[in-house]
Amino acid sequence: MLSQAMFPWLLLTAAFLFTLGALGVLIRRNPLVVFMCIELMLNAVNLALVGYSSYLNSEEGQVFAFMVIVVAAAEVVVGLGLLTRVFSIGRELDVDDLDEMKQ
Amino acid sequence: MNASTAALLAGLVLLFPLAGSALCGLIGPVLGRRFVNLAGTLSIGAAFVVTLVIFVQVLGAASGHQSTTATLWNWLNLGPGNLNVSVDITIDQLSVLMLLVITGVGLLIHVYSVGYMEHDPGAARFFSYMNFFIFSMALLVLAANMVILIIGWAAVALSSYLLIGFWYERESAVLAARKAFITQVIGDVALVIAAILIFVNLSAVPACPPNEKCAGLPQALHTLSLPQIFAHASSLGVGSPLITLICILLAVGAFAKSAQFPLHTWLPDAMEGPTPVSALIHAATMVTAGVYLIARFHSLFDLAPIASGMVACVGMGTAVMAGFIALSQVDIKRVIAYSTMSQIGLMIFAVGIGAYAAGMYQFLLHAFFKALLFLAAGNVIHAVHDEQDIREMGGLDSRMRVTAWCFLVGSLALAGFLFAGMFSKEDLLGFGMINGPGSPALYIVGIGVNVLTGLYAFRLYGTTFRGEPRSEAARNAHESKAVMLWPVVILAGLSALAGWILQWPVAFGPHLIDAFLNPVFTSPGSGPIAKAPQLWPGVLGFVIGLTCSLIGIAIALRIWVRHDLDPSRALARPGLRLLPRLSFNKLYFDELYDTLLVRPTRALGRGLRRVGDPVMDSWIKGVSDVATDFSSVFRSVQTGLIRDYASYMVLFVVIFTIGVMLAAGLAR
Amino acid sequence: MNVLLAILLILAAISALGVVFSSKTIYSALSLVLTVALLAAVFLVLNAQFLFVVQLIVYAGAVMVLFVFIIALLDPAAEDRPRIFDLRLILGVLAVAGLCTAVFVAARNDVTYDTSCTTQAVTCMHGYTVGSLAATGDNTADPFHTFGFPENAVNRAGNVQTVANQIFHTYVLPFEITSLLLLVAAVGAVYLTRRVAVGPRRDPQAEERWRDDLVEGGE
Amino acid sequence: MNGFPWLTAILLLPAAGALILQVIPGKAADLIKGVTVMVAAAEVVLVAIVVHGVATTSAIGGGPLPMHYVEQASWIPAIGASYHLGVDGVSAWILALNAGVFLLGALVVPRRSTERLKLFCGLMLLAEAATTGVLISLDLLLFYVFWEGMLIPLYFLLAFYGNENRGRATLKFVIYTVAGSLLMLLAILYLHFQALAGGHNTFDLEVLLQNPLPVQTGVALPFTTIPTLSPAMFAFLAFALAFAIKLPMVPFHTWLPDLYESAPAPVLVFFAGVVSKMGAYGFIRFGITLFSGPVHQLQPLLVALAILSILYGAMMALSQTDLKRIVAYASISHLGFIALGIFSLDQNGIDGAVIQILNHGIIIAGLFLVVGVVEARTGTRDIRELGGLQKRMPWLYVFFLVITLGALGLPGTNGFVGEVTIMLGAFQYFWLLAVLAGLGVLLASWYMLRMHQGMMHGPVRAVTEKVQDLRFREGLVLAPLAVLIVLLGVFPHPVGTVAAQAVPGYVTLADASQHPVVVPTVAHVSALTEVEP
Repeated sequence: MLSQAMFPWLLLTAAFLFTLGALGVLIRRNPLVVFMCIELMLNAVNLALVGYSSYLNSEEGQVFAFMVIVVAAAEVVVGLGLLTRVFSIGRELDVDDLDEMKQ
Repeated sequence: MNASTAALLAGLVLLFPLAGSALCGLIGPVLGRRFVNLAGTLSIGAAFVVTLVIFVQVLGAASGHQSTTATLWNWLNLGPGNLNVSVDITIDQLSVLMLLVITGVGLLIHVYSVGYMEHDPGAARFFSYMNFFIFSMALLVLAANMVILIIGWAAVALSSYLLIGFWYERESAVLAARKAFITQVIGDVALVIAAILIFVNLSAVPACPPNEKCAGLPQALHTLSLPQIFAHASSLGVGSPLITLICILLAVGAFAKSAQFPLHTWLPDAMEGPTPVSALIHAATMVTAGVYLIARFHSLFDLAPIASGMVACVGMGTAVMAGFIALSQVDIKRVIAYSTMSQIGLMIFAVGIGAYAAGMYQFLLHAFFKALLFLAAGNVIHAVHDEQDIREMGGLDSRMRVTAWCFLVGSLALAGFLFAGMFSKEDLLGFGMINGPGSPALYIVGIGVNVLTGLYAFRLYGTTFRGEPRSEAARNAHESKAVMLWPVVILAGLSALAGWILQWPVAFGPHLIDAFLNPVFTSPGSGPIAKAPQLWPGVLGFVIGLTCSLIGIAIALRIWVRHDLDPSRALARPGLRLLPRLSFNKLYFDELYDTLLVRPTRALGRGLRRVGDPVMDSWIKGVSDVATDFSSVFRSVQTGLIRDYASYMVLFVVIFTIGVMLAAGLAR
Repeated sequence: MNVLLAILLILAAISALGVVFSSKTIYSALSLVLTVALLAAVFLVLNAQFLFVVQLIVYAGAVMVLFVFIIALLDPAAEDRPRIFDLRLILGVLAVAGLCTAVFVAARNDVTYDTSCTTQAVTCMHGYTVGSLAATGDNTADPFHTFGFPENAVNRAGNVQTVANQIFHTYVLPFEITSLLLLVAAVGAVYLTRRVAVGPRRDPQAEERWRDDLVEGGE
Repeated sequence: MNGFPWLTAILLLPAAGALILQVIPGKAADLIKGVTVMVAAAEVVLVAIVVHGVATTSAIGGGPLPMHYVEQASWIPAIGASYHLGVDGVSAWILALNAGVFLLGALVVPRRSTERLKLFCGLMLLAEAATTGVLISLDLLLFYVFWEGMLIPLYFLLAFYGNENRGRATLKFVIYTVAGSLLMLLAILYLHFQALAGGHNTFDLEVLLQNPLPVQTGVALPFTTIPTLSPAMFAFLAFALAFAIKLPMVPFHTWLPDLYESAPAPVLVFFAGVVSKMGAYGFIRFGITLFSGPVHQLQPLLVALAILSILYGAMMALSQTDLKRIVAYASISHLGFIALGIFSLDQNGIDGAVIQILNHGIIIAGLFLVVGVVEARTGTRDIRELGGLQKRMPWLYVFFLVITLGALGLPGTNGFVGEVTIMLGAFQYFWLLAVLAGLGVLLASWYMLRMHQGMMHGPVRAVTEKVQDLRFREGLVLAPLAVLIVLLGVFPHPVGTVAAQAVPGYVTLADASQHPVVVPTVAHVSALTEVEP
């Protein structure tokens, strides 16, 4: 059972993980690593959810976390499919290279 | 003559020329030349017959009610107290006299133009315009409401524009037509403003019902019908600045139409039109519409001595100026045009000093001999193959005997010896002795005009008909065809005898026209009539005038007919070098108006085109520029890199959560 | 138990750093696997056994394997120097610091969770009282709670039962939707990786290289 | 009057026509044009019946402005907006002009050369429906809806079918009109809330007229005590700006020449003929009646702007070389006359303005048709290259001569009727105005002759060499205009009487601020209708 004392720390690590993931997305050029950082952020969210679930001892947190995991899985599948598609035809692996959207 | 017959007859006089114009214009080109000639002249002939009927009716009517007014239809009715105009016509001696000249001389000129227009493809169009002119002149003369008068006035201006610009391929004719029309529009606008002044200010004491006492306060009449205007003319204030302004505006209208100074520059250019046009419009009828206008508004002019004085001076001034310019002109039609301007100057002078009957008398006789001179000139031009420069002519009297003799009669009539001119000019100069501003002064100037007239009349006759033919064309000129000769002969007869018939037995003193027109000018409500000179001063004036004309003729004969003096040097003495140049260049009025009025307006227009709109456009450009600048600021944000977008998101998330935390924290 | 949790959390943080800042992609992939495993352990400590298992199987098993496989496929030896002195790095660090302190301070004095709701049983958040109803077992008013569990039943009775109970009772609709989502993802993946070029061929050499790398293709 | 909703029929007929058009297959060009012309003709018949009704029967409706054919239904009860239609002496003839000019526009549509003919005709019919709506709506909100609605089909017509520089011109037109009408919306709302404060939850013109705005003190500048304009004045300025832009008065006119230069012939005919008159109609119907106080205070300024429009328009027309621009500036000058008539605020002036609106519509439609015909044949609009058309096209010369005379206001043509009444009205306000208007007439004759002679007279040029005369169909379109110009010049009585029936009501309203409102008695109105012997 999560004690009143430890809960803030748990949330702190969740926040740390989340922002670290965000930071990773920003500074890494390799799309795969960017992808992993996104996974990291999702895990951080799961951590927070589970933390709350046990702190407030209501299992909705865990159900939500489960759903998040499912969504993360689906996302990875599609994401990697896209990545292979985009980067397979000779484009070197760099996120900045895709800037056709520029005005 | 009761109202309904008046309406019928007037309607016919108007309808015939209009129908003729429509027929010739629309169907003429299809049906060919014969139909056009026939329809064109017959319609005017019919109008002339109806005019004769009216003339007989008016003569026969009892003295009390010779003038009748009838309404054809209500033109515009905007309710009581507002504009309420109806198309009403008046038939009285003055309008009948004008109608007689318009349709009579018009008929002769139409017969003449059948011959003149023989080789011109646009004959149908020509007859259509001429008929339309007769219609508009008739409308002007018959109108009894100021608005209808203005409509007739403008219709006349339109037809003169169409006829001057008849040969539209010639640039000079096109410009002359435009110049004539715009000058007429000036006159039109002046008339409209005068009408408005009258509409607003005319008032009358309402008729007081018999029993109760009424305050007798003058109540605005808000009408533009001429009979009512003349009946209540005194309500505009005798000699007041208001009535003077109205009369000056009317005079401006008259000057524009009668080519008086300062609006005279269009008449010489109007000679660009065919000769019958010059004969009918720019000699006999249209240019005298101004005289008619002042004669018609005599009750107003009598109440405004300052205005009529101004009119008299301008008239005499124009007479002198035109005479002076005519001396050095080389184009045969322009010499006659300036003589017209001079003679009309005299008429304007006559009506200016109140001698309305004398003015109309001069108008009648002038119509005859001026039309004669123009038609004869037409024959000459036709004979020398459209050459109008008199320096190329000469010695035509032996080649064109009939035209030469008629031209001589016309010149004598113009100069005022033996034939028509003598009677009317001496008559109105006689009035000039004792009436009008600084009464004898203008008379003396008038005498000078007589000399000038004699000079240029016989200079023209001398250079054209006498001496040796100076060009190949003049050498083998030959007499024109019968159809162009008969009208000239008839007019010559009229010019010669009309004076004597109307003035029988004595060459001066009261004449039939005076008796005929008096009821009009002494109708109730009209002001003081010019005093007629007593017997002896009248005879003395007549003799002095006659001798001056003879002096003029004698000098002219010596210079241009017997060549005692070399004509080119005649006026070329060093001292006088300035005068011939001034005279030849028409006192530089054209250039003056051009630099003063025309060029600055065009320059202003061009300036506005460059500056005007862009300035007014600027504020809307300003709005769009601001919008575009504002949006470009944001464009730099869209770099296209995913990571940038991600970082914006993160930044926002962070700020947002901190904000929420703080807010929640503070809320506690 | 707290000490174990603390250690696990610290390790997770460190391995997360590894994910972000390692130069070789394969290293960051492996460190991500480690982070996931550690988080699974934390779940276990927090008595969420079901999630522990799911995390391990789905994340560590399927997702990370897929990642490694793709890394191997695309660029096994790719070097990617993370740009350290980049404006976004500073921005990121600031974000990390700011957010963490905020969350920590909030958690420290219960800002994140409005306990007032539970104590005075006052309706808050759209008239839905958190927890208290669950505690009293009276759930008629609250449609989301089909049946309540007694005080900290979650931690006592089998976690899997209670979670499963919730999934298949109250959240059955979301559950079905996720299944649909997975189906769509699968179809998408298949479609995306089809070898027949749809649009105009961008780069023929890439096509050649693609064919050589792949073991003998299908049709 | 027998219960049949005439005005709604007039409103919906073109819209229905536009719908029917969509059913016809795109390629059947003749059928499309046939239907359009048929709908336009039916519209003319309906409008003729209504105008005849207005001329003969006496007005009903107790309000200060007696109306005919009144139809009323609730539209948005919550805010008191009602579907209130009515027509009176002022709007009757403009309605007739609207229908007639549209018929001309429909006749002139070149079947073969306009691609997507169905869209073109549909948009034209929608535009007609919108302009009709503007003319007959008595509810301010309904008026505003149609006022904006008018803009949409026009925008598409101009943007799709204009010639080379249509983009900029259309954009400027849209910015101008939308800016103006948005301000007007604010003013309408202001009026609504004023009425609301007075206990009437309405947008209806009749109700608003019955309880006019109270005399207000100026709104003080923020943080100062300097009194600026009173809210009523601001409202009037908003209305005035919207109408001044639509009736181009000089400072706001720059959109008109560019637009006229780039608009296709049929659109130009009805745009110049009708749409530019909406501003004048708006001033008469709403401007001077609702804001009688501010109108009197601003009268000198408005009159000065009108005179400026006349003279500036004339000057610019003198110096332009493109035919369409000359006619555009001539139109501005004539509209300046109409504005002068309105702002003289006396019966003659406003009567003259109403008559001149009808006349100017006919004249400008004729002018643009002629310019369109000449441009189609010679391929150029530059007056310097044209000349000697009279020799090749005598029939065009006849019609063009009559139209030019109408345009320069020759007495005896319909242009003169309006001008005389307007000059009379303006004179009664201040004498110099009539003189300046006279100068305007003088300049008018100059630039019209310059244009007419530039095209028609002079030697035949290279461009006008092999040009054949008007075909019968084109003559058929120009002939009625020429006949109307002469007929209305010689016999303007019917136009004058119908206008004079309604205008006293407007004048008394406009003078409301001067002295207590005097509702015109029926006797007063009937005195108008019987004709002098």
